[in-house]
Amino acid sequence: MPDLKSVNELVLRFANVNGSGSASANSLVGKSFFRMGLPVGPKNIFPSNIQGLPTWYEIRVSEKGYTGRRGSVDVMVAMNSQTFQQDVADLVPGGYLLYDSTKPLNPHGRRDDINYIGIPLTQIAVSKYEQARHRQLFKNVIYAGALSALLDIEFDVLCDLLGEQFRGRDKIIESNIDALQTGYDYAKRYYDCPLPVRVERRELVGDRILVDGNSAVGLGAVYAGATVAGWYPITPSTSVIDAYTKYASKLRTDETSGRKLFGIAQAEDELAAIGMVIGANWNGARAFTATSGPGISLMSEFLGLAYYAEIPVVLVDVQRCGPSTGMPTRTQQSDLMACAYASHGDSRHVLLLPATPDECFEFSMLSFDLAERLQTPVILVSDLDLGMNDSVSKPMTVAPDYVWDRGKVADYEMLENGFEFYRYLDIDEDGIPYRTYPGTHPTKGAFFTRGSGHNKYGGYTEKGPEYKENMERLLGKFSTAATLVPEPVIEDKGRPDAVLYFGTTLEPMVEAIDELNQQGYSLDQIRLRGFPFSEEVWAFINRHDRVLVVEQNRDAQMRSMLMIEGDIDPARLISVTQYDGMPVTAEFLVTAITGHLSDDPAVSQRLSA
Amino acid sequence: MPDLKSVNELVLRFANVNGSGSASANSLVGKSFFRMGLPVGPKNIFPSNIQGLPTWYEIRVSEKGYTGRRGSVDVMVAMNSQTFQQDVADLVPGGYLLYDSTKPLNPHGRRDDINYIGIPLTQIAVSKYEQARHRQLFKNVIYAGALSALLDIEFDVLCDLLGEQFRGRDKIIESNIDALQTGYDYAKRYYDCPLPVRVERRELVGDRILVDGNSAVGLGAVYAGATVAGWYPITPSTSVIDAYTKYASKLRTDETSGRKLFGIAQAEDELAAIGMVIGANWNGARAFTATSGPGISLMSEFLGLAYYAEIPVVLVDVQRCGPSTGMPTRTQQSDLMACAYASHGDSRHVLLLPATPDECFEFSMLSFDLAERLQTPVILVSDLDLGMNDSVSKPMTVAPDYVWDRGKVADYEMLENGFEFYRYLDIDEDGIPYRTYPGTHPTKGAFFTRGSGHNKYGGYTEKGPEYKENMERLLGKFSTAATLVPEPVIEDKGRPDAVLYFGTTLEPMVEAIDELNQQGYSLDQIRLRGFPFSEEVWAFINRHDRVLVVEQNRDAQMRSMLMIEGDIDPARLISVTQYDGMPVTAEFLVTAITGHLSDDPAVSQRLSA
Amino acid sequence: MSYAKPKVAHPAIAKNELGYTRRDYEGSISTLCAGCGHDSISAALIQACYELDLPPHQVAKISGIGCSSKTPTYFLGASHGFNSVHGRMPSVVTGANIANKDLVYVGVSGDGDTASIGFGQFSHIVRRRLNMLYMVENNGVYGLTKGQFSATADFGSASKGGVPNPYDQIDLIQMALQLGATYVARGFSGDKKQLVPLIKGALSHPGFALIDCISPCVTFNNHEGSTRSYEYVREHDVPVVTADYVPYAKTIKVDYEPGTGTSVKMHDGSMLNLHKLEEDYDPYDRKKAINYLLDCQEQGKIATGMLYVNPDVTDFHDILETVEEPLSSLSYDRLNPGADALESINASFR
Amino acid sequence: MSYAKPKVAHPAIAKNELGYTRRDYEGSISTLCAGCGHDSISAALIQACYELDLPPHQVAKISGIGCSSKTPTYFLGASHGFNSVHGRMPSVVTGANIANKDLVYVGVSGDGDTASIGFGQFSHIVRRRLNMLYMVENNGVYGLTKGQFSATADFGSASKGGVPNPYDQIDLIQMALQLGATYVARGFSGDKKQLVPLIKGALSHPGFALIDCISPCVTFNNHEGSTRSYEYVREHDVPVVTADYVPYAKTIKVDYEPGTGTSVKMHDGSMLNLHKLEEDYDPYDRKKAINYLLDCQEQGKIATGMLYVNPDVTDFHDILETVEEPLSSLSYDRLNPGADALESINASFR
Ligand SMILES: Cc1ncc(C[n+]2csc(CCOP(=O)(O)OP(=O)(O)O)c2C)c(N)n1
Ligand SMILES: Cc1ncc(C[n+]2csc(CCOP(=O)(O)OP(=O)(O)O)c2C)c(N)n1
Ligand code: SF4
Ligand code: SF4
Ligand SMILES: [Mg+2]
Ligand SMILES: [Mg+2]
Repeated sequence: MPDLKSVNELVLRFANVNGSGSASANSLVGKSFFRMGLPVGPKNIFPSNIQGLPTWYEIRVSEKGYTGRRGSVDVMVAMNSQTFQQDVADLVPGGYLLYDSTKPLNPHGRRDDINYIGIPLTQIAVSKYEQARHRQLFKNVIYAGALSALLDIEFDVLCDLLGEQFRGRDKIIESNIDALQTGYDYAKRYYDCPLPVRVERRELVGDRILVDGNSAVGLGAVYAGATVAGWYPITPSTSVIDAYTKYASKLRTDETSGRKLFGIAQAEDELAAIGMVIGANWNGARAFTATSGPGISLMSEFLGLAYYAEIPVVLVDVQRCGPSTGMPTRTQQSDLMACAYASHGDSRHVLLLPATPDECFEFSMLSFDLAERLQTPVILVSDLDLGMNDSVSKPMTVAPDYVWDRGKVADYEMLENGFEFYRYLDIDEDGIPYRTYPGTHPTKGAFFTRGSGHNKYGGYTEKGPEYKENMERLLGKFSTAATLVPEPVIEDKGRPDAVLYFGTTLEPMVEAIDELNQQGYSLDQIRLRGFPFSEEVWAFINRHDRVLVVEQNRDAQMRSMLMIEGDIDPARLISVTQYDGMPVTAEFLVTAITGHLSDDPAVSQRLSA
Repeated sequence: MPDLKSVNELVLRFANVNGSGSASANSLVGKSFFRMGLPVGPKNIFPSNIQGLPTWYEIRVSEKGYTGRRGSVDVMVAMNSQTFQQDVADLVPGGYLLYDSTKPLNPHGRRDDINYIGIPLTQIAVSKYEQARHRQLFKNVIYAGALSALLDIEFDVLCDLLGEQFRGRDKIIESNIDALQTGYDYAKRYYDCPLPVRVERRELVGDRILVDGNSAVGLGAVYAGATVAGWYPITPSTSVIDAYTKYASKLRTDETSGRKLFGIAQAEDELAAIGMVIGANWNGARAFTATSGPGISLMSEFLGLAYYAEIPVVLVDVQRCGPSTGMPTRTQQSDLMACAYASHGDSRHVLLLPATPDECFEFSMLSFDLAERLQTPVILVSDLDLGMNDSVSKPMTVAPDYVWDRGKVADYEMLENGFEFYRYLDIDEDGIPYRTYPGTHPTKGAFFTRGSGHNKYGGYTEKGPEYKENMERLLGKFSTAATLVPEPVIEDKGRPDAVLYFGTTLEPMVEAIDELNQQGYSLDQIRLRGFPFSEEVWAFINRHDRVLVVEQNRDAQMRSMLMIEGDIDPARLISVTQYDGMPVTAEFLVTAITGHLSDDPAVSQRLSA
Repeated sequence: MSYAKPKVAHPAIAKNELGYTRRDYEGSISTLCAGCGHDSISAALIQACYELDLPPHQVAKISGIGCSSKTPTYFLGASHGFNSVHGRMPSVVTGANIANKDLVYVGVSGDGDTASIGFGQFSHIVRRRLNMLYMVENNGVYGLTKGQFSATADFGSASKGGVPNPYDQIDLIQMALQLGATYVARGFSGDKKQLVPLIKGALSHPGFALIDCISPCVTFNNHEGSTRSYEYVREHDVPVVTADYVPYAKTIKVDYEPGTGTSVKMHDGSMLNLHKLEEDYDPYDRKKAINYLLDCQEQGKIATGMLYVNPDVTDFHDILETVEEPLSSLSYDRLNPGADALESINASFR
Repeated sequence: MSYAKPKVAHPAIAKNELGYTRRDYEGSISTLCAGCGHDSISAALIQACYELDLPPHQVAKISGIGCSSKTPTYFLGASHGFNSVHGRMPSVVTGANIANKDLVYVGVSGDGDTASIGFGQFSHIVRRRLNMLYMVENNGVYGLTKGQFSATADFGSASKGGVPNPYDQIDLIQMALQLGATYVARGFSGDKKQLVPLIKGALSHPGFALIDCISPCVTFNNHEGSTRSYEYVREHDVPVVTADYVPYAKTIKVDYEPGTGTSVKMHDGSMLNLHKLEEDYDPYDRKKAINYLLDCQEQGKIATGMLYVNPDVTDFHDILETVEEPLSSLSYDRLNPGADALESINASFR
């Protein structure tokens, strides 16, 4: 039996059937680690159906702070007979398998290099509970209790969490704690507790929070002053709107009248959703929508209109695994080009690329400021992994002196005082014209918005030079955008090679970089956070011999965009892609990066020196 | 007065009001040059409305064979008072202005360097005809007659054309000829005929035809055996379906039953149009649709489905000036990226890029073969200039031994004889699996088509490795596609620099290259005809120091695609773009190309040597 | 290219209560075909707004794509207008309306725009009970793309000569009634006397108002087989090819009494059997309206007038439960929940 | 992940006229929630096809996206199936049908798929009179995306406790009647005795047949305010958070006589007032059907049964005037107009 020992460095995975009510027990365990002051990275791996199919919940605990996926399992709670064989196989040698021993295990396929921890969960539940529903549900709580003993999770932490969750409903709290205790006691009694793989309280999370990206985006929209949302349900973006609805209802209901300071319309489809957003923004409200892959395709005609007619739009794309319906409950970063160049004709859009929940919150707010400043669609490009999984994150904050930026709007006073308003005239040489809200002034400032050819005065045109002048200004505006999107996060120590990445590659990259350093590969880093790319991005790339572009799609879309936008010699952009639908792991990154680097004679030399 | 003199090298432009019935008279004149054995390039420049706005018809006659736009006017028929000033301004010094002298000309803005040819058209028409409609319509025929005298167009040719057009309706023919004669006589009597700018019969067109690209595409679909069309009206693609309807009705109606060997459905929108095409192709018919910019955006979700579920689709995109509604009656090549990478997720599509009507015909047929061979969407990317204007073209031909290629289809016999059918299995290592048509066999060969995750056996999957294996095969299939699309047309004499272009840039490029040669710039040439790019394309580019990529869009989309797909160093790809909505001119090309080349010290040296 | 009209001052010109002249409600000069029914609708809109004393800048005009959808440029030049994309006006006006409940919304659409590509959006905006005038300028064809049949084609089929349109038409009025619209009327562009009051009623109605306005396309009324159609004329009468010839046409006008019918000769020579509702027609009974329309359909009559109205309306904002003020007018102070609230949310994630 | 069923040979099993057993009409094992109404509809489809002696491979099953749209995997495993994109089944089946008129088309959709995103396509396929069975598995919610209201929500609103759905529901039956459908029926998934004959009738009908089949979603019947809703249970009864708990549910079944009503208790405790058409109900009168439905609506009753049928149908292929043979079966020889025709076309362009 291989010897597996670790404190505060482990991967715990639960294998369940969906619809069985396991998610709450599993996330209770997940959160308990966090409460013990430990960085934690839970991942929910669920099927695209409602009940009866395999689902997994994987928790990475790491006092080193490596909260990305690691790629193997130390402790497996195997509750799904359909996937049992595979679940057993996924354990590292020396790992621990917690299973329901009510029925004897099939001796076929038994591994000698792992530890079996049988607990007769069904039997216990049947003997303790009468209702089928209770038996089913408490089974989950019982194994959570057993884990408390096995992994040394502080029992009080679990009780506290339950207490907070069901505050005021003492009977529920009691019965849950009782189930926890049952599991705890059983494990204590029959197994050496804690296991050599276990946790211990630390003070490593400080004021951090454990939150999913979609909640942060939805809350960001509330704090940005968004008042209108039009949307259509689609996994994994639905919870952005759910969060907006929840927080807006709580924080934005007029206390005296009980009426709402926001309006949310569930549209009949994505075309209508973005149409509403365009109408509302045109009319002076901050409005947004959220969708995923298929929605982006459907919205592309309207995105072109908003680009060309210069209407602010905030669109959240929580990417999932494409193409087409693809694997809707798996993650990917594969809508980049579809977003950046959405719509026919020459059109291009501003993208924000958050990597953490606090960035989700910050960029969500920023997207409204930028959309109104630039009068164009801003697409917040998140993904399922960031959006639907909890991550440890800095708290969400708003600068105390924050005021929203509504961009260039000619109001009644300006018009009254002689401001000469022409809708598409570039008076500030930043490519951004003034707009007016409908209804502003009885005689001045009205203009006609159209997706057809127009000149700088806002008039209809079919004249080539007028059309072209306007299109060129739009290019200028895009250059302005490059100065306004969030700057990349850079670590540059003058090394010859670098990695470039964005979004949810961050977590595993932190770990991979450390590992690479240990192996003697030392790399500069740049994490992109916005598109169009800023001067800093180009300067960084130009300072380096080779840049490994890491992304979670097949076609190296980000690398393509770098080439297109920056005329970068492709020889200097090495592509590293992972796109099987699972969040990328540090292990994969290390292997892929060393594979590329060790091909290079210069690097081999450096390494051997 | 500058001396303008030329035989068979001229630009004649008509300025009219749309809805006034001028188009037929103008195209009569256009066709008469062609009948006189002269290469001719007519361009219709029309507004996006139905009646009352300015419209132009421009005819380039060139015995040198330069049928692209030249960029200035020798003879102007100025029938539109709204645009009169501008029309006068567009004439070259020494040019001729034919105008209606019924009312005196405004002396203001009179040019001294052009020749005024006044004909009291309205007055003549009023005196000759009673009905308002006849007055309006015959005015156009009268100026055509005058042009016959002025430019030395053979009067018989005009009469023949009318005779063919109205065969059997002698009175109509008579009255038209009478009107022609009236104009002819007036010009002869009051002006020195012919002008120094004139035409003369040659034998330069051989068996060529004068046809618009959309007709050729529609006819190609008939000859390809397409039986189903789903479509939605949009300028400038509507006439593709009109042509298909016309030719299919004529050539594909069952003689005995009077019933049709095709089915055309006008859909409620573009989503439905492509949905129909997907359904019909899935079910074993050859089906296609045609659209323009906004339709491409709307079709992108379905295109992703067809890519991923591997369903043949033939889609004709007749590009117009974007973004959004843009200038719907102006031309552009700006849907390239929207087509090549349509849809969210990692998806990419095969494009065919015709430049002439005969290629429209040939590629239209080919697109069905390729779509079925590759089981994927094939997009025929045309444009308004090619699609709606007549061009001199080789005749449309089908190889005598042509048989359609239905691709890999397992039929009843194969299944019966033990062919082991799995929908997405790559048994030939070309990335292309077998398919079956619904209803083929009672027990074998049925499969389930889905846009969600699937494995090579056609089963649903959410497993990363299975998903990935299939996605990688699709990449392999795309490589196969690169060997099947039409090869580029190359002229390579080992020069260091080259131009790369495609589509309707061909006509002006022929002229520009000659002009560049005269100026001492000598360039190799490659005209792309398909995407993905073949080995020949890469080899050509790699053989050259610098390649000027010429395209009719703002964002250098083709250059981007070359960089993305071929990892070409951008420093070697010089962008030349023209995108004001008008077909590009030789003059523009020469200026732009010499501008780029003379920047280059190496070239300057070669030139001065 | 819409040419600005010369604004000449007429000192003695009539003004409405707000002091606006009729001219203040006009727009750019139309670029539609001479005689197009759509222009008459624009004129009726101008008159209705003038007579209702609406401040022009408090109106928002939103349309899709088509000849009809171009018309917002031709009326209310002092209003903001939005010519969006084909078939999607309803969603744009929905968003606009949520943002600012205080403007008056005029949605203009065509029959292709509404009954073909836009039929989903049309249906759903009815369900949402948006406070707006939804004007369909219904000519039974796709004007701007040159004359294909639309899904409302054949509203005049009973009397049209040749081959009937093989598809059943979509009757937008019946649809709207089924979908719960609270103001449903059919007008005829040429009947200003009837149309202006219908528009005024619609603009005054505090909920969703549909006017399905029959509006002859003078240029593409080329139903196959019609003896006066464009195709026919091209083949038989006009002495040269006229691929682009639009004969000069007069605007069709009618004037007849409530409770009576009139046959209108269309530009293609076909007849339209209009039937104006009786003066005692009860527009408050939805079921009766549905049956009335079914009867008319059987008899080949086209009922015009105020077919159904329910003054007791729910507006979308009632459903959304929004505050009194337009959302677009709320200051950041009112919208910002503040740092304390944020801190307690952060705490909930610890 | 749909698991193949073990195919065990039952030698004595019953066979239909074609020699197929019922098993030959089955599909993969369902991955829907236990008790989902959609599974009952699959079972009814299996039974109907079996009893009609349809060769399974001559059926094409086409769907959109949703729990309902997944079901084509769960019946007729020997048929080709196509799970396309959300809301666009009608266009795919239209194309398929034009290509090959000889197959039997079963289109499966959900209420979200049909009445929301797909409402335009739904309406237009009715207009086109496509020969098919269009089955809407109508549960009033978006099942697969976890329980948002759909546009048909509240078909049982009269009896549901709390806050009513503020939106008017779209009644697909009324819509189809207005749009000219020739076979219009409403079923209830739990009433197999009624549903199987309705399906058989629809499959035998030579034109467009709509079955709007009420099909309870056992998991997301969480209408706010309902005392037995998922939300309610979560808050009040179940002793742990159950974000993903789907309680085991039995399939709802009913069995009652024509001309009578029955109240069905849904999984959320709400009641559905079904009313089975009288045996002497005349399904040949469209106007009567429309009025009957309006009456039922007023009375809060849901009429089930064969509401309207017109045996005298036009099929889309009559409109298209296609040849007898399926277009997909025509050889290139028949389709190729030949070189001479091409040469004369070339000549026409000289
Ligand atoms: C997505 C899209 N598809 C097609 C078109 C082309 N198009 C422009 S107007 C129009 C039809 C207009 O018909 P209708 O709404 O009846 O307006 P009308 O011109 O008859 O007033 C079409 C199909 C378009 N602009 N956008
Ligand atoms: C374009 C697009 N938008 C949204 C979705 C997400 N989605 C999947 S199923 C569904 C709703 C399904 O509801 P319904 O048709 O009623 O089927 P049910 O699951 O209730 O049977 C939605 C919105 C999608 N797949 N595609
Ligand atoms: S084409 Fe028809 S609808 Fe369009 S402007 Fe002319 S008359 Fe009006
Ligand atoms: S969620 Fe509802 S509709 Fe979907 S499978 Fe479960 S019970 Fe059926
Ligand atoms: Mg119309
Ligand atoms: Mg549903």
